[in-house]
Amino acid sequence: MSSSEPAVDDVLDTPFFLRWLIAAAGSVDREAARLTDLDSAIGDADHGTNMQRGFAAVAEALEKEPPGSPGAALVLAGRQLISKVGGASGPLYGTLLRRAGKALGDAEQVTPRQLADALRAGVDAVAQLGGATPGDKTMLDALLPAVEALGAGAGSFPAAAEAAEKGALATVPMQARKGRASYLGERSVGHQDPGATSSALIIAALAEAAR
Amino acid sequence: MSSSEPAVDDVLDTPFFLRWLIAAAGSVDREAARLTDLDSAIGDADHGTNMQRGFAAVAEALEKEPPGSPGAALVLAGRQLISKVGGASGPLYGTLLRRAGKALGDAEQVTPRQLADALRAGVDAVAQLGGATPGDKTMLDALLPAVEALGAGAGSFPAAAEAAEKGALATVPMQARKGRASYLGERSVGHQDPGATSSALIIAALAEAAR
Amino acid sequence: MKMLINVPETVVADALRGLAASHPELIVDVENRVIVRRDAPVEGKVALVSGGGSGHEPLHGGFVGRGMLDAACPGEVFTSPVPDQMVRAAAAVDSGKGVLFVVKNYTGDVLNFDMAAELAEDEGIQVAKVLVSDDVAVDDSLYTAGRRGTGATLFVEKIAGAAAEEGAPLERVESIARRVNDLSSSFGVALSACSTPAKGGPTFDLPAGELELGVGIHGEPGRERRAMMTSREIADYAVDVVVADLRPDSPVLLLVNGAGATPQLELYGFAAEVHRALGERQVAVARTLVGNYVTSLDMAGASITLCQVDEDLLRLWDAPVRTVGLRWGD
Amino acid sequence: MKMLINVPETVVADALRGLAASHPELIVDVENRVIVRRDAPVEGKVALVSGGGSGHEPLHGGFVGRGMLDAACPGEVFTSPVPDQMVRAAAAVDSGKGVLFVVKNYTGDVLNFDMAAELAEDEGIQVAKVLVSDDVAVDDSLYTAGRRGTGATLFVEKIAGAAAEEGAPLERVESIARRVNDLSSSFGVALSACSTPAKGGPTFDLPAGELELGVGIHGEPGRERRAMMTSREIADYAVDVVVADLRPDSPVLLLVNGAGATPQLELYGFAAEVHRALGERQVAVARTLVGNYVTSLDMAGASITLCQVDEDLLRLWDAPVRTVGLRWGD
Ligand SMILES: Nc1ncnc2c1ncn2[C@@H]1O[C@H](COP(=O)(O)OP(=O)(O)O)[C@@H](O)[C@H]1O
Ligand SMILES: Nc1ncnc2c1ncn2[C@@H]1O[C@H](COP(=O)(O)OP(=O)(O)O)[C@@H](O)[C@H]1O
Ligand SMILES: [Mg+2]
Ligand SMILES: [Mg+2]
Ligand SMILES: [Mg+2]
Ligand SMILES: [Mg+2]
Repeated sequence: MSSSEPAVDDVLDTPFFLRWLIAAAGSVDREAARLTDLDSAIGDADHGTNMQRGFAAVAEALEKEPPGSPGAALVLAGRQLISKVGGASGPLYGTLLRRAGKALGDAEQVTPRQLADALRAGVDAVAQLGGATPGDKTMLDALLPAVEALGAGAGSFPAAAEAAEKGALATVPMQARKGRASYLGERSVGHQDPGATSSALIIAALAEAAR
Repeated sequence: MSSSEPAVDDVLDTPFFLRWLIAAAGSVDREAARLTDLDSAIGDADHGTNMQRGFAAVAEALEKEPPGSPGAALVLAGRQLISKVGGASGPLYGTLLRRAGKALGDAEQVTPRQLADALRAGVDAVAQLGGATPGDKTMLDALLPAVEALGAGAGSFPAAAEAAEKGALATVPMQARKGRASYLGERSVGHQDPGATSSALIIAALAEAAR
Repeated sequence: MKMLINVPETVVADALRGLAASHPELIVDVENRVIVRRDAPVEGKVALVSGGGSGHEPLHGGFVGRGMLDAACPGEVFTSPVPDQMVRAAAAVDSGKGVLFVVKNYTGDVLNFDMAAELAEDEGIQVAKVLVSDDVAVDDSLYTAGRRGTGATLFVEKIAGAAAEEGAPLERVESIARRVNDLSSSFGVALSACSTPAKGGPTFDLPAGELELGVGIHGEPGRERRAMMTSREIADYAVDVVVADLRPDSPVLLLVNGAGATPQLELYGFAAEVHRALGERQVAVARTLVGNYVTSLDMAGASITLCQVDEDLLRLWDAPVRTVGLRWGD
Repeated sequence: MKMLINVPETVVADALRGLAASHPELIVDVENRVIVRRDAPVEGKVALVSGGGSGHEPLHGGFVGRGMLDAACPGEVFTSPVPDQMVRAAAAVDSGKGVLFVVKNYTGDVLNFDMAAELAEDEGIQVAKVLVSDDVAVDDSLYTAGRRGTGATLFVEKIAGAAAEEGAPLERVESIARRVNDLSSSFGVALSACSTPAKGGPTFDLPAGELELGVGIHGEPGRERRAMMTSREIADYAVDVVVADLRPDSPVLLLVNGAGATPQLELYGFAAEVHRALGERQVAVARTLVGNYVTSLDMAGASITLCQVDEDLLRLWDAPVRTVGLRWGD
């Protein structure tokens, strides 16, 4: 078993969570133009800058007030996203991380299974807040398969990343039913959802952090 | 001597003046886009539409209230230009024709020499109203040589047309010192003056009317 | 795409500095991005707070002042503001009589204002919300995020603001705001796409000879594209759609709104055609407002908004207003 | 170039129809192209009449009303109006106290207003004229038509209009108007050319990465072209030029004027830089106005105008004004 495929009983400590969030910030920053271009096709051309601004704030906050536990790291990151992003993605991603962080409590180390469960709780909160269901062409279409893969695969990050990536690609033929892209009706078909794309980046960063 | 080169003692009647003004209206209409393009380079891109609008009104007025004498035709045309054109060219061309018309009085027929003298008076009035002198890159640079040729050539319209055309071309290397083009300073050099160009059209219409 | 800016990152902060320097009658917190009327909180008055993405100026910051908003929260360009701004604004203007959040119906705005309402209530501020959703170009069905909030925002902010200024309690201010929204419909067209500073170019491609019918105020693509139409044809199309939706049986307020880059000369010509089209459909116009009020950066185009009014709403519309963007009465 | 119009030939008439339909407080004579305030002639008051080419809206028609102009005469796009319009306007607003013509210094405007003045005087109307010539981009020498009239027109019309409203006699209204012009300087830049309906496209070529410094309000080319500059750099350049010309030693009125297609968001950011630049040069700003007031159709760009004021001029500036385009006081 390679180090990027943690076993159920591997433990994930606070530095792992910091590595994850920093890796997510890095890939969001690198891919910002692509996210904005995707949003330009079916939205308002700001998803890249939104994510960039939000995760830059996350990275800065983690540096400034280093969190003492995995849960605290996610709650802090979530709060930053809510305070700095705006738009639809700010509250949604903020809620995802905050809720997941709260689910982890203040344990100093967590298992991949606990992380999978916490992310599941976070994704459920996103679904409740935004009212979207799978197939609506939103970030959920990448997040849900990812947390399912994570749960089923006993915490396999590459499997989760692959599921998220596939989920994001699968939004291409969908017609949007939530968010700004829904205004386009059928004209939203044929474009990949920007939020699902950024979700895939964030999930992929898990595997990066584990390496 | 061809019919387009009237002798000093040829007489010009009211129909001749109507033909002249209608011919001028026609060529101004045909060349409107060129005049506007010239004005676009060193002015505000309206000289063509200004002249078009003005001479259309002239043609309409001549039709509606047919004038009883050459002088009345020119006065009517001048009044129309003043009332319909606006801009710099409206008052200037309006004054040219009005003053020339007044100089002709209410004679039913005039000689080419009388026409030359009347136009000379009109051009002097233009110079006084606009304060321009030869070489300032204005309509005067076409009008003055034209009336001089007309006077010297004993009323030769083709000679006048040629002089006006040469005068218009000679504005190309000049730096504008009057009107809107003067704001450009040296940048006005290298462009033909729109007003001098329309003047050449109007003078050329004399020969057309004489044919 | 050339813009009169320094760098894209500081566009909103720069504009707020300019607002602060130019309008001493406003309190502009540049760092926290909140614009507040100088005499807030106004004793005994319900406060109105709105906000949304930047790029729609004078909406919302230009509508802060007596008779309209008490505070506005500008987000990044075309991005809803964050809850922190809204909570800060609510705290600054609440006189104890409660705060109405005026929220344009976009997922981002709705989610952020919802979170802000919860947080503000935690701080003991009574909060009501009204969603503005007037854009008939969008199907209002289960399969969309619902109608977008566009031009009617101005009507809601002006009329509810006047009610608040008169001393109406929160419930009534809220119900008037909701009523104005229910009685309003809008439709917009784009002749060109807008360019956001971050993207540095047009946010969508609009071929040279075409226009976008039903465009959103963030450049969201509309119902359809057509070969360019005349002002008269566009007016007929837009008036048909809006009147079919609203079916007004009393006089209307009419907003003929410029998208940002359409010259006022053209906008008034379009207003003439809209008046004609309304007259032909037996719709009486009580008041008309023509100008760039709910803009989309440098988009060329226009929208119309109708709001059916009774005497009460008309009186509130006519009531004095003293803001940067809208000003009348004494 | 797409425009929200019917045909180029009717653009001005269409806009006047729209103005008439939208603003019952104005008398709009569409056929004769004269816009008059409804209560004219105002007993015992000197009347102000202005006009010029269309395409600069809200100038001048948007400035007709109490405290500003009594009448305006719109010409064709970028073409001065004709004397008939001015004479008709003067006759409609003269109360016997005389009429002041406010004329922007362009050959066409000057010649047509001169003719109108003669004709109006023939009809027994006392006429005075003031030429507005504030654009420092143009050399004021024997070799030009003199400085162009741009943003200061608004200051002249507002301040002289307030003096007339106070009951000042023609001589004083004229001398105040002249004083305001003498105390004003402007400078403008274009980021894009404007397109006139008749031409159907840009009236000049401005390469993608360049801006035009010192552009005129009809798109007249300016002093020079440069590679695109930041808002900060443009503000420094423009403020330097204007301050060097005016050398103000008392507070100024500041107009930060949009050329038509520059978003308000950008314009306020530019206003911030202008305020900074003025502060750095020890120029105090008494009042600021930011917006599209003296426009050039769909040109992107901006201009600044300073007017040095004393207490008297500032009082007249602050006096109530009630027009479509400018409105404050009671
Ligand atoms: N109701 C919703 N539920 C889940 N995700 C949503 C919802 N609405 C929008 N999204 C996601 O948000 C993304 C857009 O984010 P962003 O562009 O930052 O915000 P905005 O749409 O406000 O400009 C969409 O691509 C979509 O994935
Ligand atoms: N002071 C002047 N004297 C003589 N001709 C002038 C003067 N000013 C301008 N013109 C002429 O008028 C022409 C421009 O006319 P037009 O474009 O119709 O008016 P405007 O300049 O007002 O737009 C110039 O090309 C020039 O020939
Ligand atoms: Mg977006
Ligand atoms: Mg011209
Ligand atoms: Mg957005
Ligand atoms: Mg002109």
